[in-house]
Amino acid sequence: MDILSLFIIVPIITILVLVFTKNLKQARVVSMVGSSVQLLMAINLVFAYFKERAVNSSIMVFTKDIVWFEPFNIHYTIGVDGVSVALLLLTAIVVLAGVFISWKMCDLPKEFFISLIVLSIGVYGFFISLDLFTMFVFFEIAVIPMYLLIGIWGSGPKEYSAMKLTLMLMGASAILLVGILGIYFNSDADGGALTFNILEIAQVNIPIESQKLFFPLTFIGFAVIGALFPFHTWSPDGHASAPTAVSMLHAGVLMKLGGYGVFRVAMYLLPLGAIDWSWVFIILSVIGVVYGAFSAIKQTDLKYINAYSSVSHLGLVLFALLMLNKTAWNGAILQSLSHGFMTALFFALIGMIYGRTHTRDIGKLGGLLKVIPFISVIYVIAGLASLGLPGFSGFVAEMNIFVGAFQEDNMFMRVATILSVSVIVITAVYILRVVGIMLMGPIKKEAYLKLEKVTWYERFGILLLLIPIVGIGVAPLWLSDMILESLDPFIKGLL
Amino acid sequence: MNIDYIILIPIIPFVVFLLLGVFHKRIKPAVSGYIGVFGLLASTILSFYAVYQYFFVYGKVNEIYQTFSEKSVWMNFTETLHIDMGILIDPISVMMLVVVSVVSLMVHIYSRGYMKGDEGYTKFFAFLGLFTFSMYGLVLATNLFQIYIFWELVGVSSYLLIGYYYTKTSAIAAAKKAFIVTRFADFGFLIGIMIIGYYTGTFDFETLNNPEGSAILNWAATSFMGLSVITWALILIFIGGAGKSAMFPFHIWLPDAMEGPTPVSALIHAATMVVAGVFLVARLFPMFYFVEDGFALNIVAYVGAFSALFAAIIAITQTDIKRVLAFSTMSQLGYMILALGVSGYEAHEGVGYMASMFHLFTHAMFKALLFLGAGSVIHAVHSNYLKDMGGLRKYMPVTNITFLIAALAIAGVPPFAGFWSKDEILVAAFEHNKLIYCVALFVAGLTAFYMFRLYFGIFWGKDTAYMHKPKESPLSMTFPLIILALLSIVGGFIPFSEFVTADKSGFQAHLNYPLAAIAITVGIIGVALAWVFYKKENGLSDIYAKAFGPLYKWAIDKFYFDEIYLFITKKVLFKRVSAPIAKFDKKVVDGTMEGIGNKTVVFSNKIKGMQSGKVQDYGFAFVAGVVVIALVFIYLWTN
Amino acid sequence: MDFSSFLLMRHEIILLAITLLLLVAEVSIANNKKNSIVHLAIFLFGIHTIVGFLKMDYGDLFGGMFHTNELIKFFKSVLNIGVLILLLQSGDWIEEKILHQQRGTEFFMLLFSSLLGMYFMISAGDFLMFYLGLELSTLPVAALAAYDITKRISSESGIKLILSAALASGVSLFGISILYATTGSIYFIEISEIITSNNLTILGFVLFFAGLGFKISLVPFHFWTADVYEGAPISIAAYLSVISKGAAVFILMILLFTVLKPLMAIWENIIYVIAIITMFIGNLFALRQQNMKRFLAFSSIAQAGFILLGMITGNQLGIATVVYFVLIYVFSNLAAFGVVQAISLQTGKENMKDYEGLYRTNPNLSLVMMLALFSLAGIPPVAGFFGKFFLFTAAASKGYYLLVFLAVVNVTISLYYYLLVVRAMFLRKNENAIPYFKSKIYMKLGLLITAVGILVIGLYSPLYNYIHELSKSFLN
Amino acid sequence: MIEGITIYEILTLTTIIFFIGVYGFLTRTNLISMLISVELILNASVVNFVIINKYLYPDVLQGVFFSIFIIAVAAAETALAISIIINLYRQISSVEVKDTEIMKY
Repeated sequence: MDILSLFIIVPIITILVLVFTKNLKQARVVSMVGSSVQLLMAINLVFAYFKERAVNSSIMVFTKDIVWFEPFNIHYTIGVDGVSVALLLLTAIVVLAGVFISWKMCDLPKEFFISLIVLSIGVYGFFISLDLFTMFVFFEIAVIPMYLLIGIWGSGPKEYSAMKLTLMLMGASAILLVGILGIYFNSDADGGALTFNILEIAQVNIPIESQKLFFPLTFIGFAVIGALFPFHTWSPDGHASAPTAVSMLHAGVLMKLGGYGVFRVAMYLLPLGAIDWSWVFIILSVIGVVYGAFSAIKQTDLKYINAYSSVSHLGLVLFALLMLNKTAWNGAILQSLSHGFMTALFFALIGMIYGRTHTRDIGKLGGLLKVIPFISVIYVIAGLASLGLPGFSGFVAEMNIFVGAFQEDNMFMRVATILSVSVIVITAVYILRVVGIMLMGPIKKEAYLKLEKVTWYERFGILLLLIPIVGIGVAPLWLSDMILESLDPFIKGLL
Repeated sequence: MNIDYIILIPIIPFVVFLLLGVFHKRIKPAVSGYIGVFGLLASTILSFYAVYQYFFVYGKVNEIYQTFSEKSVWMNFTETLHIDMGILIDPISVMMLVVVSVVSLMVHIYSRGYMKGDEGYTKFFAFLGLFTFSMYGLVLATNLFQIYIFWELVGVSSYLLIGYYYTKTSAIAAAKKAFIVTRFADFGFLIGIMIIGYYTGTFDFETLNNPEGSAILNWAATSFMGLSVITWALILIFIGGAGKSAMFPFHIWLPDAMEGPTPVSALIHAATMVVAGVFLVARLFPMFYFVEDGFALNIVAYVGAFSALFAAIIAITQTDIKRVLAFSTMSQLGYMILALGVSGYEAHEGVGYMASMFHLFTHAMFKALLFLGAGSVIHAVHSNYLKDMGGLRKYMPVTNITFLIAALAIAGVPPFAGFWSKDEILVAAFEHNKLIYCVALFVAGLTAFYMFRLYFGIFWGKDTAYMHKPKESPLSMTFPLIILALLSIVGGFIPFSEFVTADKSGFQAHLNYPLAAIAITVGIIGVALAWVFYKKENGLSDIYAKAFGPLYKWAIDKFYFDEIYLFITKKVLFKRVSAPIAKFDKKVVDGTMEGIGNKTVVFSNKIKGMQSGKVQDYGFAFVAGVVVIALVFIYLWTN
Repeated sequence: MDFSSFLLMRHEIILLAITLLLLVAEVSIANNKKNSIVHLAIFLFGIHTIVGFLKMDYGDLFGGMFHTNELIKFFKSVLNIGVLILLLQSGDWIEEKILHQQRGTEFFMLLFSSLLGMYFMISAGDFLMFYLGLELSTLPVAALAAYDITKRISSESGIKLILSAALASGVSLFGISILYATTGSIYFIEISEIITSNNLTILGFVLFFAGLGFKISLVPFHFWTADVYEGAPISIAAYLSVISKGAAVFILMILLFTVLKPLMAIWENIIYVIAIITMFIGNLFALRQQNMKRFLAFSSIAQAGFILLGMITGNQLGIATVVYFVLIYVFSNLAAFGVVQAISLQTGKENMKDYEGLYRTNPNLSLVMMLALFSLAGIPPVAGFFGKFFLFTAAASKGYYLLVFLAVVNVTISLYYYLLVVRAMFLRKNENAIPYFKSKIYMKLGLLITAVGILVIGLYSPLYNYIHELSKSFLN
Repeated sequence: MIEGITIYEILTLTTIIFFIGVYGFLTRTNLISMLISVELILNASVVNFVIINKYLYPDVLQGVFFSIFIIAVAAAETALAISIIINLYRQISSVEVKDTEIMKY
């Protein structure tokens, strides 16, 4: 079994074992073991990647190709480059953290963990597949469990949010399907055979007019899950209603599929279309960046604040991807990673606070720094990371994005860039607002005086997410170089 | 010159920070205090060793102070652009090392007494460690991005320390304000950096500052709205500096920052962090000077002058002693900035530069002293307000004397440190721009006046009835006072012009006697006025206050700048921008998505009548369908 | 021709034999052990299904009236599997509800004769055989729709079906007669050589097309569907929605692709339009259905719309994808109907409301239902996704991107109402939910087969490749 | 071949019969009479087949045979329909089409 397919096999095995578990204890242990194995594999993959990369200079390494539907030339093609390796690592970490966070999932635990791991299968598969069809399959596999996860284990208007989220994402993927078919039927433009294989299609010069036609479909199809304005409205409600672990996985990993897909499919396969359309989507994404930040200022529900900040941060990702240069793209990937860790951490902490105080309304909270210091301190750190403080991953990513965007020398880009840079101020405003109201200040309720201290599994989950944030922030070189050199072949397609 | 060991200077406090931060539960307060102090002592010793090595052993090669740097890539942007981490050794950075070390060490020692019994004792020292680390990193930075990184870090440590009493709402607000205002300035800074990076292809100071370097020579290559982009970049960068150094109009955070513990105010908001702006301009001085014939530099000069005056006027009217000191800090920073602004480059031309750095040095000493003194007073009387003080000289002699020395120093009375540096600044201003000179002179007078208003108000004046008799602070607090007092006395005699100059080749600075005389007289007049007004309890001050009427009122209310900012943020941004956006998102954007769904359901309800259940209707539909299709495809859709 | 050539009609002959055997059994077996008839019927049909797969040779009979080839054989097997599953699912129902009325055997006989009609229909070589097959497949179903004589709605659905069917067949007959007038033959082979596109042919074609559109229940020939499904016994609804629709789709496709190929310029436009309105109408009506049978009825109308996407291509890819989709659709829809059957058999409840909280009481049923619905909605990794994706690919291969776009819009709409059922079963908590019950072995088997099918068919690509090869050989 | 009568007249006639049948199907209120109308429709096509065969393609008798089959099937259809109607009548003692509308929407 090759190193990559294991990323699909192991979760499946985990699920099969889970089916036979009796109660919460067994279920969580099994899924913990399973996802720990995943994490180890992911870490091992990083080293294996570096070793392989040293000797193998092809775009993708560890590639494997099995014919699946021969008549359509559909293959099960997998392979990774630096980008996917990084994102796989992110996924593995967030999933494990998610399992730890939902250590006390009482209602239908077995089903919960199964759906969680199904979701992760989708994500892993998406990141490793090089075949549009396979990619699409995994994409939908990743999306659909959200419905159950939010609908069954969620809170608040969960049915409504779940339905909205699922419909918008599936609608997007439906549009994406048209785009993919469009690409597929243009993949013989140079007289070759029709193919879904990304690397092969990249060699084909798809005629400009069909690129113009299919780029928006593909881009929007992916970008909706990346919370592109104005298609982001599923995200606040979805996050607010979802259970903690699901918000973590969703904001931390699932929303990254959007950026990754745009990068791997839309920009890579339809460069001319991208160049032709970029201005529209740049406007949209910049709006998303500023707009998300501003609406985060006025929210009072912690999860809404975080959801809107996600809109803003991921807006930066799309913005950077549209910039068509390596630095910005590097920034986009780094931003995906760092936002993944940060927002997962945020949601974990919010979940803990909510679990203790039973409210997410910052107006009702106060002085938590005194009563649950560990959680609060980590919250402050996460906040600082999210407002792009040096020493944390957010800074590294944003600087890459900004500097990269600044390489585009024309008035429109400049204005767009400066507008999006302004987000560093607005972010500071809403982050510090929350910190000031919720963590500092006098304690609002007597009840808060005797809140449960942080438990070992919570601590574990938190650290799992915090370490990479700091790691990337302090020593970004290895990561950013790993991504940078993987970007070369992709950027070449655009120039 | 081997500069590896200098790495240790910032590392040590950082290690202290980690140590105290991670184990703050397990470490006993007393221990943590010692850890902090000794850690910093080590750094201080190393800094002094560095000074010795640089200035007296290796530094000078054929009459020019060399620049040594060691750096390694931290992150790559493009083939040419990358962020380095490293250390840059040249006169000003070495000088700053000393300033930071000394003041920080003093503050550490002082805090052991001042913070005694506070539950966050360990945390406090951890934060101090973090700050000191960041400040070292800032002064040693080798390139714009490194300086920006540590710039942010000092910003955040200042945020943490201002908000140290995090249960006090005012403290939280102040911390938030400080961070966001400076952050807003950094927004400009960052864009400036990016412009520089894009048009010169480097962030590195050595490359940028080289007068024969491409960065400076082809400043005119690209221009935007009539100015060179480089000039724009420098202006933007200066905005960043202005934010940190509380220059007008970014000054509003500094007074509120006094909510923090007094040692913090002494360290961060008087001596070290706030001079980062000055340091930044000095660091990029060649660019400021050469690019577009110092266009940006003029702006710097005027901003500095105005801030100095502005702050001095407000300082006169304040009654919270820490705020008075805060405004005086702002005013003195303005002084330094304007000195840079009026400076030239070659040899004696660069006197302004030298003077600015000199003043930075001396000011760090006596302003820290003032704050620590004020701290010890507050410690004694448990109040910040002049009205609760008076006649303290009997109770706390040491504080009294040291405070007096500091006051004399800042008032520019010889032979105290302040006189020398201030005199150089006035010389520079006089040679360069008469208007600025007059302003500076006037400010000097005002400074003397409000400083002694403060002094007399605290230590003389009426004898306030204290509920429990104030007593002199413990040795751990008075010792730093004494040390700093000594430095404020002797500091002025350092032949600064030999060491720190714009073109790095020292020159002989001579006292310009007429100017010095004028300065001294102005200073004396200020002191004398203060004496008349405040030494004894008399109505004079009130009478004159009335005489000035509205102006006085405005000054007390800091010319309503806080209100303006509040209006812009609360009323405009929150109410008029973000609230509508939030509503828009719920109603319009989300509403459309909702609408699509709901409309579909509504429509499906509308058409349900088609399924009437009457088999004859079905039959009709059937036949009608057939006929319509037949007709359409026979007559219309014929292809 | 010798008798061996009758073996070309192996399916038909065996099925006829089974039917007659059952007749004999009916008269010979005593009333009190009639339930053995059920076992016998299922057993025999199982045998027949297996035999159906065995290798046989292909060709024409009766001067081309009867024609068979590998694809047709395969499709008959598909129908067999469908019917077998259907029998398994309805076995318990017969035993419990029908036998005591002494009417058990009729069910099987009518069902089988209808199936026989379909055999003839899909392997028809001329319009006469086609017409006979059509009627033979329709009339018994009408009888079965009214099978539950105790229920008024059952008779109502029966009458609705028979009347509409009569009208439809009348119309299509008139169409056939016109085609006969223009071409002078009723043999497909000859027609395909002679036929040319002129107004009269178009008229004839449209009338004829309406007749098949009725069976596939395309808008606007679909109105009978929902009412009949609701009234008829669930097995019959399932049969109508799966088997008879499947057969009709198949023969329509054959006719369009071979006999009426010259009219392609016309019929692809017709199908284009009808596909769109069918998808939209089906979905929009399905949105608000509460009764599961009506719900599935409209969903099956929408599915028919999707099938047209494959039919519009008029090439080998179209055949392959359509047959593949029908195969998947058989499993998915039968699974859904099976669950409805099981529940209504136990509790008599057929409304979506009654399903609330089902998962917590009957997890397995709910899971099968969810699989079925996901498959119908086209969500990976279950089979339905592959079926739909390939249909869309087929349509896109002809450049009908707009059509595909509208189709995916409809997929999203359909997802909404399929999720409504999932919501009822999984998300809702309900203290008076349907209590836990155990189904009989037949039902379990029937559901199990469908579930496995749904899971396997999609992922197991050789199956599709096989169909693809068949369709290749079919066209040349 | 009938003297003096061309195929057009007869086809017109059959078409008229066809639409009479359709009209009847759509308007009669009684199930039985609807059934009769259906018969009209079928008969229209029966005549069609015969005439077309006779006038246009007299050499082979495909049409004629076809019509015979149609008649047979029509009979079966009617029988079945009648039986269902009777069954309905048993339950609701009415053969009015308006009584068969309980399932709708």
